[in-house]
Amino acid sequence: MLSHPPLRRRSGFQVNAVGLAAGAIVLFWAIVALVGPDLAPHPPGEIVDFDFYGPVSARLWMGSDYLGRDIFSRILMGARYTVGISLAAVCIACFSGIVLGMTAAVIGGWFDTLLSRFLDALSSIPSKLFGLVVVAAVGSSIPVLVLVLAVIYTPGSYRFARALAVNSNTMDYVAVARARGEGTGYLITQEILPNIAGPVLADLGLRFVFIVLLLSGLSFLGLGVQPPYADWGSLVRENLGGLPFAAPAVIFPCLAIASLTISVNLLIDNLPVRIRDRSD
Amino acid sequence: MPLVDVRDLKVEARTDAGRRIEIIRGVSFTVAEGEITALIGESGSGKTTIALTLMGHARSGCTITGGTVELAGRDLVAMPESGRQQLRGTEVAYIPQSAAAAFNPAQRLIDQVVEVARIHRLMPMAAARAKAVELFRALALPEPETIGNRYPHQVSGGQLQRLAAAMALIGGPRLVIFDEPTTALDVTTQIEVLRAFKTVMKQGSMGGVYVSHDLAVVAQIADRIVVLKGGEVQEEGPTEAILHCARHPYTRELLAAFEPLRSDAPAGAANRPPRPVVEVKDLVAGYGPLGKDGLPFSVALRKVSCRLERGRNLGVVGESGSGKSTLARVIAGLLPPASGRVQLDGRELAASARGRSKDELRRMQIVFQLADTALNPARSVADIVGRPLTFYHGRKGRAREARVDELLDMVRLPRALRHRLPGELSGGQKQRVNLARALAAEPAVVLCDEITSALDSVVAAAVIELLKELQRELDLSYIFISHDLSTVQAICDEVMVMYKGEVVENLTADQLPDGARHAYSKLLFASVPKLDTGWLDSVPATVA
Amino acid sequence: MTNRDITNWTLADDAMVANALRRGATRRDIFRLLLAGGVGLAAGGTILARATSALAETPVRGGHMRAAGWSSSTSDTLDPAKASLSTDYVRCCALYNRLTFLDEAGKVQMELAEAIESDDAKVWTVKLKSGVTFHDGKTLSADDVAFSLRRHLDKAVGSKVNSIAKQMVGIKATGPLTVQVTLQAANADLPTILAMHHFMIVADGTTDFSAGNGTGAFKLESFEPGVKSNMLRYENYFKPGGAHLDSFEYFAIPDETARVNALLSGDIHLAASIKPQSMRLVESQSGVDLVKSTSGNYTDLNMRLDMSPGDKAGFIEGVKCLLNRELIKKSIMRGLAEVANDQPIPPMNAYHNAELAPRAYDPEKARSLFKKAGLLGQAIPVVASEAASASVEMATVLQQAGSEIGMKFEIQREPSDGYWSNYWLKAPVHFGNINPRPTPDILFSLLYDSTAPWNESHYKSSKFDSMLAEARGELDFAKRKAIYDEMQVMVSNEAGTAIPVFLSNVDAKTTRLHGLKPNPLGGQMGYAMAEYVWLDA
Amino acid sequence: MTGQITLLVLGRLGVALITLVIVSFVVFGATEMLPGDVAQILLGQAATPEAVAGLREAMHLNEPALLRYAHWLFGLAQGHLGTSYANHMPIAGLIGGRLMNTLQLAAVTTVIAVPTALFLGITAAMYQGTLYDRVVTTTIVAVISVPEFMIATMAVLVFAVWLKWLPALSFANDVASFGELLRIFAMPVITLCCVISAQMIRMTRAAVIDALKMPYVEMALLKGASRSRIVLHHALPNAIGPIVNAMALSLSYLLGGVIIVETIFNYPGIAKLMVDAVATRDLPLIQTCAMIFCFGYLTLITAADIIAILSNPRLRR
Repeated sequence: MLSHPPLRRRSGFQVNAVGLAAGAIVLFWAIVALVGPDLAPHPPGEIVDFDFYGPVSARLWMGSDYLGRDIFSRILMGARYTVGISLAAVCIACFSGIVLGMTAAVIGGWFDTLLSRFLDALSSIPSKLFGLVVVAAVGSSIPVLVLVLAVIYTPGSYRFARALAVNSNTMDYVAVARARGEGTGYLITQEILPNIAGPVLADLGLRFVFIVLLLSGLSFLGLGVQPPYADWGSLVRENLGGLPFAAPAVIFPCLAIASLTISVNLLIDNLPVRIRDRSD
Repeated sequence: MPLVDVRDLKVEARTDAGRRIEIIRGVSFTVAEGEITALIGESGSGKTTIALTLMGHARSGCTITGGTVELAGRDLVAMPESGRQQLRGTEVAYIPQSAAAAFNPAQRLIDQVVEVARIHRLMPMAAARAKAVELFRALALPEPETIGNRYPHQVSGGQLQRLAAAMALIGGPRLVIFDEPTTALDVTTQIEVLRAFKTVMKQGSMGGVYVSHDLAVVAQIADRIVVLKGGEVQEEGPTEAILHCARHPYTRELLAAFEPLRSDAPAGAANRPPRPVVEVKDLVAGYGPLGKDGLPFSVALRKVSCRLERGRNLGVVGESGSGKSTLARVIAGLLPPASGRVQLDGRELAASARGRSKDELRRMQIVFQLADTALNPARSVADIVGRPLTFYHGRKGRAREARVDELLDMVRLPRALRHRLPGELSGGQKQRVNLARALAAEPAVVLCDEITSALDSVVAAAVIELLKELQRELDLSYIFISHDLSTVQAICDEVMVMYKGEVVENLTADQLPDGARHAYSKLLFASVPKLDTGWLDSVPATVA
Repeated sequence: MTNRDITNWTLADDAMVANALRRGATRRDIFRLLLAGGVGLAAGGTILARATSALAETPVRGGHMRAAGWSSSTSDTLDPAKASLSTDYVRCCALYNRLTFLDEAGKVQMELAEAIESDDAKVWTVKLKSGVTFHDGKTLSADDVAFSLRRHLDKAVGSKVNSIAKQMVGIKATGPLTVQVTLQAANADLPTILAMHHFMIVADGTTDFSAGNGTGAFKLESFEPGVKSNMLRYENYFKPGGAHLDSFEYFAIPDETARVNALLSGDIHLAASIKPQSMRLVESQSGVDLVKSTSGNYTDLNMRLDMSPGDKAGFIEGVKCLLNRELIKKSIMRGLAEVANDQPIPPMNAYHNAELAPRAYDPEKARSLFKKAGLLGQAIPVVASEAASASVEMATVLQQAGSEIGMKFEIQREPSDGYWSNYWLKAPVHFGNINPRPTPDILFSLLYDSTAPWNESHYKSSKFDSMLAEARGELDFAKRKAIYDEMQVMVSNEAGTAIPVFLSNVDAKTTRLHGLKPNPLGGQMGYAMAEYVWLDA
Repeated sequence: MTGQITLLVLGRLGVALITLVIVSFVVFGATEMLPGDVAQILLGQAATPEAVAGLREAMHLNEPALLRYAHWLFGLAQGHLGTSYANHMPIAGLIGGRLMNTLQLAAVTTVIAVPTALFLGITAAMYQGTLYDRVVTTTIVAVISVPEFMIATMAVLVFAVWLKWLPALSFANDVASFGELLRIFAMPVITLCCVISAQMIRMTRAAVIDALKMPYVEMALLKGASRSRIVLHHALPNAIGPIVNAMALSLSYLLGGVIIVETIFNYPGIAKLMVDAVATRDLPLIQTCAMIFCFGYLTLITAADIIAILSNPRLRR
């Protein structure tokens, strides 16, 4: 026991290379999202090239799109929307899903049943219809877009979180807390959440990918990002015609998406771990 | 040539910081054909690790870094994994500590028992089943013909443990490894299981390695004893020799833990008029929906009444399923009873914890049997112990930190542990944290549910001592629930014997162990193993 | 007439082509070269014809054609009155006939009608061809025609041309093969109007159109709305020879890339209306080529004169100056367009006013105009949608140009779903898209007359209205043209409608498919291709 | 035990009915909220006020909304799905063929995707932490982060346009032989597999890894069981619960979510039908589609629960 390593070691963190690299990429995109617009060599709407699906060149680092606009600038601009909106949406979706899921698990009974059925119903309403209705009802703006995405993905993360919470709800330490007289809020946040965080995060990573892609689908319903700006998914979509020529206009947005989504997931799988020596 | 020859075995474990620590530091011993050798030591002494190396297996994170483990002349360390696979189940077999966990819940028992034969193509399945049934019979299992068709959750713990033995013996191994096979059992069951083991081992004249922390149990079955501590052999010798003329101080310590310590009446308890702190009247409780008769689907308590006086301790004994843990849960308000009532200091308590006042909740704390599940694996020791301080006494920041340190001192834990997670503590340490959390509330009554049964005798003894001291200092009263009678004897003033949800007898400490009148109590007390090699055979079979 | 397809084409260019050929350029090189200059294949063909000598092609009988349009849904219908999508037009043209139709030169030709005559342009007599039979064997009679025309007046039918048909106040069969149509006011264009796709002739009393029983060159075999239709040649077709194809399968592939790929993979023989950006791909492949037709289709930017900012003097003129038409033509349409001058009558129409020059791109002028209007720096929402083709791209061009002179145009992209009912004609500044209409009269009375149902910019001018009525009754071409010329000038300067370019339509087809000629009513030979085209054996 | 299952199924059926009614009402409300009605949409650009009014009159759209909903619900109760507003065809006829198409596609995809996912998930779990595991887990994220329409179009370009192996269009209705069926389904199925397997693989892997931590797995090892036997006989049976649940969720996507695939391969399925219905505000059609999606979803979830129960003796009684 007393042969224990000094505090410094105990409170240290261990990060593996993969996690580090992934984190770096995510950070990179986050920064781009913030300062991108200032770095962009051209305005996103400006037609700078009379050719279309132009090749990579000294002037156009990532070629030109179907109108002859600078892809590089458009990706820089798009980062703000793709990263920002997706992150916001996935966080809201998972937050609400997890909170509801845990509450349902802890309270149980009719509350649980009712909530579960309701969310089942919600998740079986087609997202296009849902999107259209929202646009019609409250008009289209970025916050609305974020909320729609969040609502679409909440039921999934609810089911997931609830299943996990139900298990850890049966543990003795929850019983102890109950015997102590703790309220539902404490049970959820302090006793259950820490023990389901891991899987929940992994789930979040995957949802993030789906949301990034759904984003472009919804912006075609006129929901959210407005031209001349475009999220990366929409960039891929609008330049799909360049695929046969392997045009940079379609390759680079794909790479952008992949690099972001993959590194987000790798980061989650390789989160820094607290170092705690066991020598007993 | 000995059956097993372990020479200078070294095993290293690597910590998550990548630091390597040697947990087995050059252990050597031998087991002769047909001989049973016991590995004795507290948890963390490395006895299980050694046992597993005899199967050429090291748990993840551990690696055999030196020495040889020869089984009938073949070195398990050197040979390839495929070779070890050949030996496992056929040459050397394993009986786990918790058969309940070691059986696959999704498969029928018989399939798991005969699996060894299937894997190694030892015999046609029909033959294997026949042999399994024989073993069931030999191990005195009920309905040997059909019991195999059940699923693990459909048989009792004791039966599972014997089925595990059958599972080990089916391949006709030359060496059987028992890893604390009876620790999880009630004394009454333990005695049956031990007897079963002993007979089959003698019949098959197989060699065995018996891992345990319980000298008394080992005394019944082992020919030789190896005493381990901190991954090193302390002392080795024939059982008799170890029991009666132990040389090594640690061995003496182990033996000492068995001297029944008389419970001295707590200070001041005498001169105060007896006043009930907790009083329980005609509790009826159980699980599942209430039926028409107002009784729950499965009844665990039938009209149970008892009272606990201030500054005194009430012991509740009985085998698993006797309803003693349910009693604790009902008193704590975790399980609202179907009828009956619970009083604290004469005031009636609400049925469920939600309905009780913060102060009532504070004055009565519960400490659970399994510290591993009772401590939130994701919170640090400081958080766990500190929470009641904040919750009941509104202590925060420095004040709270200071108090946590005091409590850690109180339960004899190094303050450095405050930052650890429960997963990183030994069983004894966990149980102390568990206790510290209860004390943090500054309660009047502590419900101790089997708090020592998962602990080594030495550690358990220490915890009991601690409880007594705390009682003197803090004027506590304990309700002490256990199937381990020696500990109950050690601390309680009155003992209540429960059987099938009913109180069969109330005894005072001085009537123990021989004052028992009721048949079941008799059996119970008779089943407590004695530090005497002949004890098991002396106990009349009728008891078991 | 096809020569009209060629914009800014000079003899110098002819010489250039000749040189190119001398240098041994292949047919494809020349086309690419021509297309670069904004000249479609059809037109290009005529040039080549001038430079080389085209082979005369003789139709082959037989074969099964699979062709794909771009839009289709469960609301697909075989009821000509309800036809709304190009897919419907193509099917109706194959199944039914009109009284008249427009040839590739935009001239009126008789189809079911023997002749359509009137002395005052108010009371018209329609003489029908004899011996025309419906697919179910019934012979065509005046009653069928009367029924077919009257339907459009019945609200319950939901006819698309109700507003145009309204002028036919009297429709009666005066003989077995003669119908008399009396108009509200004189209109010399009736023959042309009757060439519109909705005026297909159906059998008297038909209410269920799922059988597609018409007089057309094909008869229906199967039809699933939103999926596909299959047709077989109708052997007793009244035109000599009838259709060349044995059978004709038609469906839609809404995804443009998928449509082109289907053609390239040989799954279909014709992919209607491909994006300019796809031309490069099609040209790079062998065995496929393009047919371009410049019809009167255009996407316009409407600024309502009755709402801010359209009501501020100078704003509209400013926007018209700020629209970089050349850029739109070059970059968005890849040359597949003709710069327009903010009036709806296309260059290939006989009444087009060639003197009226398109506005030049002049940001500075625009800037000063906006300044005068006091709108400079104000955020102005511009509603665009996929529903109005290329409108989103045009919007971005405008937005960019604006941002360079300190004018904030905020693009508001709306879903195509419900665009026409919710934004078109409603939003203060929005895009619209107008399909080709055969006559100036239809265009003006639908879009600019003070009482016009789709008066996009809410343009009101009594002078204009009276001129429209006058021209309608005028039978002399020269006089008429003079009036229309002036009206075009008025619209171009006064109305709140900016028409940057006329969009050309490009159909991609296998080289095995022949006889597909451009037509002023739109792509796929004004949707009537089925009975004219043939496949190589 | 079977009694328990039937009880569960009955209970779920009841709940499903309630859920369906909720959904139908929500969908109805939603559709009502959408701007423009059938009449306007059908007339499109030609929607002059009086024309619209006339058509509304003719189509009885002037009845109050709730009344129309009641009519529809009443009809449904008697098994009449009603007729489409857009083209006056019976809904049953419109849906029948397309539902079959969708189910066909879904079935084929399931047959391919599920075993693949299981295989990859299990092997990844078996060799957890190895290069193989890393490659698999990273690749699936990479694959799903490529937009669906991109994968589909890429497939068409390669297999249909360049190699000319497969048809670019999948018409379910002119399938001649089994080989034909394969050729037609190949590309849509590949695309869909890419989309839905990711979740299944991840969940399978996670579940098996959890099961591998159990003591009975170590016990099996100490019985001398081979790695594959340990995983297949001991870990997997105890991981089935979570796995089938993930599967059910992923597969439910195959009903309504396949719109992109249907569009690009011009495959007449029910998702496209739904989109059309929404576009034309074809209420009865929208309702029926929504019902089908919802019912499919609930069926999958229930099936998953039943399998989970059957796989776990402790839950059976």
